[in-house]
Amino acid sequence: MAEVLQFCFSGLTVGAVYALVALGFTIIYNASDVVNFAQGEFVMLGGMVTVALAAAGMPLPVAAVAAVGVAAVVGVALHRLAIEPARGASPVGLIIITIGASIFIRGIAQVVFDKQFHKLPAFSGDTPFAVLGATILPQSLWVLGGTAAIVVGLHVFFERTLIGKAVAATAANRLAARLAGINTTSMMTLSFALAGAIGAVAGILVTPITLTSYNVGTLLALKGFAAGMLGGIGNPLGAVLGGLMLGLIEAFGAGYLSSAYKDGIAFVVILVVLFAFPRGLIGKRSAERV
Amino acid sequence: MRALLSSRWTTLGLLCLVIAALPLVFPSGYYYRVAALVWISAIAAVGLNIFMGYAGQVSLGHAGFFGIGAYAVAIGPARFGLNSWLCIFLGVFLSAALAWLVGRPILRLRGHYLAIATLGLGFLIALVLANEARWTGGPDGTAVPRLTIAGARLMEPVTWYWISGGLLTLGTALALNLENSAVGRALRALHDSEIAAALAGIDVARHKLRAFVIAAVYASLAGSALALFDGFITPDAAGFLRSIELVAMVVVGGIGSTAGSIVGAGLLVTLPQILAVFVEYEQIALGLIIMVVMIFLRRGIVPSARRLIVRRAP
Amino acid sequence: MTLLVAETLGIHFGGVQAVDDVSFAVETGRIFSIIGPNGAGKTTLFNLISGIYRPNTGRILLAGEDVTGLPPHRLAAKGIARTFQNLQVFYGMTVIENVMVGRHLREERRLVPAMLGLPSVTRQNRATRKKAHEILAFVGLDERIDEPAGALSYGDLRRLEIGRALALEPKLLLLDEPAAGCNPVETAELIGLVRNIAEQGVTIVLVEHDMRFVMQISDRVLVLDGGRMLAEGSPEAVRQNPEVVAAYLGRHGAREAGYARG
Amino acid sequence: MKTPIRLVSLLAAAFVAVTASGGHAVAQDIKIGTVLSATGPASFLGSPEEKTLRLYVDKINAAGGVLGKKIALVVYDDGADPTKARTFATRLIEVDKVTAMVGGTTTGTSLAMAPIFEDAHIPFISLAGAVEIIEPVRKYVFKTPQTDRMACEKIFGDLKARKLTKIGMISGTDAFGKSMHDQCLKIAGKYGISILADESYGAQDSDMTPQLTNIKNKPGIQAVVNPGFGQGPAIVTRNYRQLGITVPLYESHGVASKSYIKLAGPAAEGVRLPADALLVAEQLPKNDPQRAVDVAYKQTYEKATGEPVSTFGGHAYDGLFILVNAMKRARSTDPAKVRDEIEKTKHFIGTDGIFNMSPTDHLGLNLAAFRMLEIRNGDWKLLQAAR
Repeated sequence: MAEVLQFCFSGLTVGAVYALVALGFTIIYNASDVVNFAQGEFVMLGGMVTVALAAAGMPLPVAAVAAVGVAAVVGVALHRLAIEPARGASPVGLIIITIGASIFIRGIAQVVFDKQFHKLPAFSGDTPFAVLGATILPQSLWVLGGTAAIVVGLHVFFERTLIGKAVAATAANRLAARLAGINTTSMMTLSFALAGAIGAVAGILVTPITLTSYNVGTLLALKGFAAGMLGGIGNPLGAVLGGLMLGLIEAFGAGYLSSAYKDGIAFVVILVVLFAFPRGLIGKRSAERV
Repeated sequence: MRALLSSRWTTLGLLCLVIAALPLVFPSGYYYRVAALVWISAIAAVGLNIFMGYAGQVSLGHAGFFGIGAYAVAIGPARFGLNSWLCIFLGVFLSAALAWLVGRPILRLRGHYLAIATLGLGFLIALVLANEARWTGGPDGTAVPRLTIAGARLMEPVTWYWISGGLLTLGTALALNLENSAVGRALRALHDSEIAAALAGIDVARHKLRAFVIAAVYASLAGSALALFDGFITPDAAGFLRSIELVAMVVVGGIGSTAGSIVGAGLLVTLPQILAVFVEYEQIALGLIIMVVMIFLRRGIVPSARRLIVRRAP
Repeated sequence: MTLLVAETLGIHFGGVQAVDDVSFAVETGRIFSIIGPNGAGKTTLFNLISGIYRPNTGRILLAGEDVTGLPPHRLAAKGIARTFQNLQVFYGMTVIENVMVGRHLREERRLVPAMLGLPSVTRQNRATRKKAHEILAFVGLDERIDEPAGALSYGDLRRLEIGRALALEPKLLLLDEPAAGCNPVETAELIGLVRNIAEQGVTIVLVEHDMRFVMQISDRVLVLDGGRMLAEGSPEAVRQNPEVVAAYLGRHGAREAGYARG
Repeated sequence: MKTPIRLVSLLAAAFVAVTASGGHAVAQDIKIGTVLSATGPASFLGSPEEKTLRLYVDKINAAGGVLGKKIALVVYDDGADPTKARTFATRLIEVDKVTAMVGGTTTGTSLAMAPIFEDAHIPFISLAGAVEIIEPVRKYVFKTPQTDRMACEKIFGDLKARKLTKIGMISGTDAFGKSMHDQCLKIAGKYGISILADESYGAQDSDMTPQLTNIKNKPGIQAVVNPGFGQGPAIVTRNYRQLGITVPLYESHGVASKSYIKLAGPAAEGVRLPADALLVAEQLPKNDPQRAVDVAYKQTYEKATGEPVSTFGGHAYDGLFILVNAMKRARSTDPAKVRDEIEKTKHFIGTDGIFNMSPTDHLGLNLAAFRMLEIRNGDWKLLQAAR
């Protein structure tokens, strides 16, 4: 029983990271129909900028806030300088642009920072809690709590604030939003900033556990994308569900089946799920209009 | 002018001309090698363009088939004593069979869901190649026995320049023929509207599957060619990054344009060679160039260029 | 002779019964119209007949054969062709290529000869092109055959879709709001075109909002409301059906119907 | 708007111009090539290698160069892609016309490049681990790092001395981890070691508790060995302590840089690993022949880069000086003569150990090159006894 619990802890911690990356995907996808393969770079920036600023003598909380700001600015720049000018390009063309952007950001990071691995101190110590024979690090609770806080925060933002509703409206129907007087371009830019900031928060939360370096982004983008599709793209709840499920599948796959093939097991599950639910677990089901 | 530019003979003629003329200016084997790598990548890209450009589908895992072709000529001769020529066809057969089997369920998915499913397929192939070290040599890779023809071992870049160039010409000719046939029209039709295509009598599922299998065969052949040319192969050949690179070739060159796929392959293979002088700034430059090309030449290089020429011509 | 029979067709999406217990029969060579207010289930009914949706209840017979639930491409092979309310043109192709796609079923579709570009394929391409050209001439688009389809006007695109459907040499042609978005001149031309097609022995079922169009052209009219049949009969009979006038045309429509009668 | 045409012609021109010139080396310079994985999954290794080579080539040139000539270093980044590595190798030989090559960060790229140098008769000193690079011996191919088989032997020797025979393994699935894992499996029997649990993890995984839980739950395991490099071993170490596993943990020479201790934190206490003397340069006895070399390299590297020294950079240091010494002895930059002298390298004291090459041994290190270290109080501690 202890091992089941241990696998759960592991899966949820890792899954929370995937969920945050998938959330970033979802926010940008909803606002602009772009699948942003540079999403992983925001996570990298969150970790690396914090590490670099802290190393330069800045207090850790200030460095963390600054890193979130940097990632948000990069998100805005991505939208304004790369996505917006390419409006009307094919969806695959836009994907290629975001991949170009991720190569570019990574290239800058390896020059500005370095190619070493770095860590941040855990927020509240490294002494694991023991729960029914399994153990969990305090930082894992921070990651899970942080993820929950972001999900709740996003919900409040989209449902309760005027600007959040404007973003949601842009996501739901761009033309109608524009007709209602919403500046949809600004809302898209805001979405990119938001996705950047969430990515950076994820990076700061997990760096004490997973460590970071200039090239952690690619794999995170891939896993986050997979998580988003598993849940059903465009649905924030699906992103979180997909992320947590992916983490759990990996943990249980590694624990019970084969650690060498755990990523493969995850993809097999995704394939099977998609065969049964071609739009993800809780994706939009719209009948085709002809 | 437009007729001339869009004629398949123009594309094919230009390609032959370039392949024939380049050796006149090549000072050393290095250039033959780079050009041969361009031709080999272009073969895979031209095939992928049939699936992505003609049929409008997406595959983020196509390097998986590239890997199958590469490992077929590595494992077959070394572990089973099979003839390398036979193994090329074995690779093609395996790739086609796998594409056919997996394609039927996968190709019901659309857009980004198809993207993640194909990505998963490619990922699984690369994972097996990396993990089954007994057969594949694992992540360190494995040596590939050279191809022999009448007792001579084919390994010089010049030799492979001509082999891959010839193969590309053939692959291009076949792709262009396909484009201008009932099957090609069916693929391009379902690209624009699956429902209208179906109501025109096109078996949409079957034609998507055909395009997928054809693209897998092209990739497998290209993979075999690369493995035999390099004499060495690692599972990275089947990896996600290689898949992305193939897609980028098709898209940057101009999705739907066979000539574009070749130009895209040329650009993405030679760029790292050119950018090598920037040393640590290489990645920055590469990312920037990809973005700039896609932002300013939205349709890709060849279609954009073609439009400009047509617009300027009287 | 009866070409198309629908028996107690019904389909629901979630809790919504989009089409409910609809039955009718269409005689060969006739023009049969389906009318009804927005959301009456007209396009859904079309989607059932053309195989895009599979009905939950009922049967569809084509020339006496049960074709219920067959996929669209199989129905196309049995002689059903259709156009679309919101155009489904192949914008990546030229005008003539769009029509050539319609010849798909009449063409050799094997892969290897196509890729090898065998002389037989070249010959076939030439034949298909010639036939497509004839069809384009028939629908009045033979001047711009090699332009990208996107260069055509809205009305021309509607003709292009009809041309593509005719290329199938169908027994049954389904036209989904062929006059939508067309100006009066285009509409008048369209009426002529549809009549011409019917005269060649092609049975036509159409959905249309334009009452004048429907009343002028139809042999019989089916009225749908809320997914159910309200009336079926000759244009004259339907026009005079008080239930139709009240429920479908409404007060405003009743006045218009009055004008049409007068 | 002539962009596309201009772009294509610009590319063509740039390609010819850039590739034909081969950098700004003067004709009289001695050209040494290097193809490294400075980006990509092995950049953790390639980066210190590149820095070391640049640093020491500058130093050599500042001190007057070799044979009265300056060294021109031609650097290419293969991103750990063997096809790219091969292309750059061809470029080094045919376009840049180098005298020799020191490079090849990964086993994959090294094996891909080896035949090219062999055919061109240009000496190639690889910086990658696997024994396949030099076995069977290729006339022109050498390497400086200890093999992963030696690392296994060193670890198993230490286990045997501690009478620990039942072990669990958790290996990275990257080339380094997988290759060492396979070597360890091969020789385990010889040392009477049985491997009861055999787990693995992806190179960029962020949590290995499931795998370690399985190892923990396997009864009878007396020690755990973790072949891998990069951030993986640091996470394994932390998860190891998190789960409260108490049997000894052995890391590999892949973690041989101070950053591992920094990343793993207190969890690294008591971990043992085989590594170069370089890591414990200052702790070496005064009479240890490697001490002077190691201390000098360590201080130079750390001062110049601000990063903790790693044995990976040390491999490059050794390769460069084996080559330079060979050129000096040959009094020539003729590749064939330089090759012969490399093969005759005797008593070369490098950071990796003392090299004695021969026609049948193109590495020239024995097990003495590995020291067994233990981490105590956040620093490496040289274990004298265990042998």
